Amino acid sequence: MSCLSIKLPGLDLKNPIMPASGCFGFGREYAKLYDLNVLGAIMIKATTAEPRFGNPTPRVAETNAGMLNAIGLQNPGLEKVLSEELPFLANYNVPIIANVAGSLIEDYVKVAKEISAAPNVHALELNISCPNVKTGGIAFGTDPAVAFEVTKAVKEVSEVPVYVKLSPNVANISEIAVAIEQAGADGLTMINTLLGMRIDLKTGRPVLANGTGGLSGPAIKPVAIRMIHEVSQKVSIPIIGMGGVQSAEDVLEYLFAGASAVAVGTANFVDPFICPTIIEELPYKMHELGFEHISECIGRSWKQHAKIAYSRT
Amino acid sequence: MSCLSIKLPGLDLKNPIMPASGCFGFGREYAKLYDLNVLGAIMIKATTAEPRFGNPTPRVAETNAGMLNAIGLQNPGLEKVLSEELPFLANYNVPIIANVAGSLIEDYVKVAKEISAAPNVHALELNISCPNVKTGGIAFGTDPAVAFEVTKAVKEVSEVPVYVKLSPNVANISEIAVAIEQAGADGLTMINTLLGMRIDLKTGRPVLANGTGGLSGPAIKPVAIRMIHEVSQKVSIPIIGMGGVQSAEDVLEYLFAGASAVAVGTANFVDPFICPTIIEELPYKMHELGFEHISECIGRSWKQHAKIAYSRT
Amino acid sequence: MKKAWMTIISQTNIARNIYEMTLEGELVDLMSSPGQFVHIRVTEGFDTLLRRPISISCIDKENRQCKITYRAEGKGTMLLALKQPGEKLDVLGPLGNGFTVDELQRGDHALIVGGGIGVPPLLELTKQLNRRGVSTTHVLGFQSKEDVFYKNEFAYFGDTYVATVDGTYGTEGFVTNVLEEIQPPFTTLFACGPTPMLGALENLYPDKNVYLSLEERMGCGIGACFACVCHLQNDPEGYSYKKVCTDGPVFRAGEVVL
Amino acid sequence: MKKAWMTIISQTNIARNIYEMTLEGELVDLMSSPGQFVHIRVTEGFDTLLRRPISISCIDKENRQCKITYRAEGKGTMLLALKQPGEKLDVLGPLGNGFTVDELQRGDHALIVGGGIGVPPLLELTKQLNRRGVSTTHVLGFQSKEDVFYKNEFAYFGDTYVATVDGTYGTEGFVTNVLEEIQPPFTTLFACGPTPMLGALENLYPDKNVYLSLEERMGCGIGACFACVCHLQNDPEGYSYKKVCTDGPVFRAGEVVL
Ligand SMILES: Cc1cc2nc3c(=O)[nH]c(=O)nc-3n(C[C@H](O)[C@H](O)[C@H](O)COP(=O)(O)OP(=O)(O)OC[C@H]3O[C@@H](n4cnc5c(N)ncnc54)[C@H](O)[C@@H]3O)c2cc1C
Ligand SMILES: Cc1cc2nc3c(=O)[nH]c(=O)nc-3n(C[C@H](O)[C@H](O)[C@H](O)COP(=O)(O)OP(=O)(O)OC[C@H]3O[C@@H](n4cnc5c(N)ncnc54)[C@H](O)[C@@H]3O)c2cc1C
Ligand SMILES: Cc1cc2nc3c(=O)[nH]c(=O)nc-3n(C[C@H](O)[C@H](O)[C@H](O)COP(=O)(O)O)c2cc1C
Ligand SMILES: Cc1cc2nc3c(=O)[nH]c(=O)nc-3n(C[C@H](O)[C@H](O)[C@H](O)COP(=O)(O)O)c2cc1C
Ligand code: FES
Ligand code: FES
Repeated sequence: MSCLSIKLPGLDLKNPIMPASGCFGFGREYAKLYDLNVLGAIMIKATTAEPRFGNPTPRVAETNAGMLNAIGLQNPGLEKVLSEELPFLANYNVPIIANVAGSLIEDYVKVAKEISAAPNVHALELNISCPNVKTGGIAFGTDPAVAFEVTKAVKEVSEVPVYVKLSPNVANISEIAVAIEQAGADGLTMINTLLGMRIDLKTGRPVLANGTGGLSGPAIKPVAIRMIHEVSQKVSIPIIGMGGVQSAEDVLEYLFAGASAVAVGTANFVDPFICPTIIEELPYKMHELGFEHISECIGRSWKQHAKIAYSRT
Repeated sequence: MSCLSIKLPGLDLKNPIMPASGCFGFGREYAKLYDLNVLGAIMIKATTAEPRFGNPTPRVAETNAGMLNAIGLQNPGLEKVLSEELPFLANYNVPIIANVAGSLIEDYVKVAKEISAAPNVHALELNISCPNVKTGGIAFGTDPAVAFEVTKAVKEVSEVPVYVKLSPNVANISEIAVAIEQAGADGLTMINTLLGMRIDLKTGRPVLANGTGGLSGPAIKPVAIRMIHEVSQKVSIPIIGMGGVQSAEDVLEYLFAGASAVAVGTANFVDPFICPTIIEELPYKMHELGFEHISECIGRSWKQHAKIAYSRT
Repeated sequence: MKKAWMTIISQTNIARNIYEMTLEGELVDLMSSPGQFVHIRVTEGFDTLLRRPISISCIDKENRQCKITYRAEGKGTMLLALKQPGEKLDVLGPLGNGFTVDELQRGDHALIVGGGIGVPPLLELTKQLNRRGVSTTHVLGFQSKEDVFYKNEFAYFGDTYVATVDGTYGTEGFVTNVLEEIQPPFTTLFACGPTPMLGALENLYPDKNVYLSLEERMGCGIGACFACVCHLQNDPEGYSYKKVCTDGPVFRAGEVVL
Repeated sequence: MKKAWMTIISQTNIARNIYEMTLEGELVDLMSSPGQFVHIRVTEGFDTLLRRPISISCIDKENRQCKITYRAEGKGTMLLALKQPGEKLDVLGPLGNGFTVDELQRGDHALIVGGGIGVPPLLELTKQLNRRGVSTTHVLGFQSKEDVFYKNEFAYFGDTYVATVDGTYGTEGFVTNVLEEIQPPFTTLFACGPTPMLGALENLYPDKNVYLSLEERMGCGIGACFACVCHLQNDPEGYSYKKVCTDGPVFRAGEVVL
């Protein structure tokens, strides 16, 4: 057994590293750069019932150690994802986590039902936290009752385990997480982007055509770490962590915080080879700190009797 | 009249730049470095009824383009602030904004009443958003009803205008802002820090002794800008903006977003001369973009008929 | 396409805020089509997070060198301008589909129109066209005299006209003013520059073979993030799109909404 | 105290991950007390936001030069180690209250104990003490042979003993093992190093004149942010405090809680 392998509901991961939804398309572009089989899993781009063009451009902007995006869930729609994208990914021995989005609960249910039946979809990721669409999206992710309802409805129809993606734009993240766990979710993924804006001094207007966008990248890592640290102590379902991961060290920080696996988003744009690079470096970094298997790292920052594996000499 | 002067409730500012609370102590240290009279105002460190030692150390940590702090409102207490700190600041011709904190509404009322009577305190800043204290602090800032209540109670006793400092750790910032406006606040200051954490890989534990801390610095600027952009369109009281300001350009971005003045926090640690430097550069930058007075900049990003002063040629 | 370190061979300030940088490395082996671009990581840390897309302005396969020509304007390009010869640069490229030169034959005549920082990729283009025996007329537009660059380089390959907005050099006004004046004969038009210029050219020559190179803010540069999409013309439902990074940056006029 | 640019004159790797950097500039005019520190802005951008506090290890007023000696360990110090002679550094300093040498007279004997990266400020201290005619004994502790530095520099001023944890150099164990062995005579003890070492020394010599230099994470470095506070001993209410940056970093043993 590899020192990186880990089993989560529906997911038999050879390593805990996967590209985050929306930052890897449906894998085609990165497949030209490296063998996708090295990945623990792939979180594909949000899929909606109908095709979406998304928001007007500019859709991205750089910020201090981060970026804003307002893609607006552009995707080819459920039908094409089923007929074209998933079959392409079936060429690889990698579990697919399908990111499901919508404007109404019915949309989520429809997409979840159909996409969860695809042979290589091993889990769903319910995107109730997208800040870039007018209806649905984040609205579902900031009210515990609504989050409960949509999770429950999707659980009823899904043929695979359901992970729910949390929005960081809330006062009490645990409250939402607990509601989602109670609704029967199999896991959580966190965090989605923080809502942000940049204003162009020359035009006087927001840089993004959409006005606001989702803030991702290294800047948000401390926010994600503290939320995972908190939530992982409140729920007993596993968490896939994300937000600003750029290195094997970052991955370990997430595991220590309480994540069981880690997704890499923005960093794929900075370095398209980042996922394989991290996968390669992770065992070395882990051994350097005195761990033999990643499972020993999970939740280390708060586990009562966790021995300190490394002591600075 | 200077191109930088602006009048806000209780504050006759020669320029819109002031150090943010907690990042400038009570001015003594910076007074050794430059003439405090150049500042638009000074937001002094949070004052509580009783002296506080604050949290155990380490209390600060660096993050990607930001920092975490968990000072925990250390301060000498109301009595000493009144007898020692404010008299020292009375040597300068600079309006003081007194940051008021507490654990119970009664605490806020007590401190507000007494400190607002000090001759050189021109306004209060109610800190209902400190993430680093166990009770009070942020709890007041995330519930509109509680925010309303504490604001109202303080307004009743304060002899000077009251600004309320908003926490960004909420799903709906406008809701809180509107409640505070309805309670009679004279202005808003935003944003306080985001809640964050860093974990030390060597010890496996949070870097800060307190576990979590408040995230400040350039990393959070996009979050602050989008909140001010939103809130400034929902309320008619002025906003003093803050979060990651490091340059005259940043100040203009805040004004464009809808702030009427700007506070500088973390940047004082990076460069202790940052406030005077920005004050010096601001007129040049403003004129370069085609503005004659800072009041023309305020809310420019959303004002319907704002002419675009500069067009790229 | 590949990610590789390239060595900075030289860096020259050739006009107001305009820098020409020569890069050397194996990445050059993969470069061919004029109009392709590279995606540059200017700093390794957090000062610039996203890569910057910059067109290739000259390919020199023999010496494994290429040039990029850019305006130091924002944070990334200003930091790029501070780099010294000998330093290494993290470059992803070549990216995108450039201008198709194969369709033109010896004796054909091409019109090449560039505006401002859209001029650089056209230099490699005219070189390749002329190498095929295609003759070229060049019309370049800039703001002002201090902004003019590559005039002599283009003149080496064919007639070259310059317009400046303030009239301090060449014709006063825009490239379209020059075009009205000279009415050049051509079968194919290649253009790169500000969107209003491209729109004007599209309208001016509805019946010609026109290729336009577009700019859009990018995330990945490789087609994965959907940052750089544009709508198609004649697409009533509005769901179709092209990605500037991988389907472009060069499009046939009429294909995408500018 | 002042913020000024200092020029890097040299940078040398003197032990495993230990660098000695010579800086030149007018800031040196303000330096006097050994044990003071400078607050360095390692990068101008976002790669390191906070300044790094580093002790002054040598003051050379005549040449307006000083030295700092640091371990390249985290992000900031690793970037500092990459700096080249000729580059400029944004330095705030000198900060804090150093060791008081005035209290000692010609003929007095001082014991100087340093651990690891606490050793550097003690070098300037022993220089100043010896210049006053005070004789000194030095005990330096390191992890391992590769980590030992400044042994010869200290030996120039007085007896110098080294302990290494793994016993690969000098006495095996800690500085306290050496102290038990040699039982040096002294009136005043000066120490800088890891907190457990300082605690052990405080307990070992309750009746002596002991000065300890502390480390704490800092924000401002000038007393404004309350990041670096420590509790006072004998303070039942727990509201009293000292700031390491301005009240320290050197404290008399028994003053603050270690
Ligand atoms: C295919 C293509 C080819 C290009 N070729 C050239 C060239 O040869 N020479 C040249 O000078 N410029 C070229 N540009 C424009 C160049 O990419 C931008 O000027 C540059 O990215 C701005 O970066 P900055 O660091 O100066 O600005 P910043 O404001 O710091 O940039 C912030 C972010 O916005 C993006 N951005 C800002 N302006 C533009 C823009 N106009 N187009 C695309 N992204 C932008 C940046 O890439 C970065 O992600 C090209 C753009 C594209 C899309
Ligand atoms: C008064 C004083 C004098 C010092 N003198 C020296 C010296 O002469 N030589 C030397 O090598 N080191 C010295 N140190 C320790 C030195 O400041 C840290 O090793 C250094 O700041 C670590 O920065 P980094 O970039 O390597 O680590 P990072 O992990 O990148 O640092 C992140 C943040 O934590 C702070 N930090 C991390 N470790 C420490 C620490 N041990 N003490 C204080 N802050 C820390 C950093 O300053 C920075 O703000 C001194 C510390 C103090 C307080
Ligand atoms: C360009 C872009 C597009 C994204 N699209 C989606 C999406 O479709 N669905 C989703 O759940 N999250 C989406 N995200 C959020 C990421 O999956 C991830 O949660 C977030 O970016 C934080 O991780 P990072 O800092 O590593 O990027 C997107 C992020 C970016 C930058
Ligand atoms: C070390 C530190 C101490 C702070 N103390 C206080 C405080 O006492 N009261 C308060 O309202 N805000 C406090 N803040 C928050 C700042 O006033 C400011 O809102 C925040 O840091 C964002 O601005 P910045 O990014 O410019 O630092 C503190 C911030 C820091 C970094
Ligand atoms: S830049 Fe990512 S798809 Fe074009
Ligand atoms: S570091 Fe700010 S008070 Fe000491």
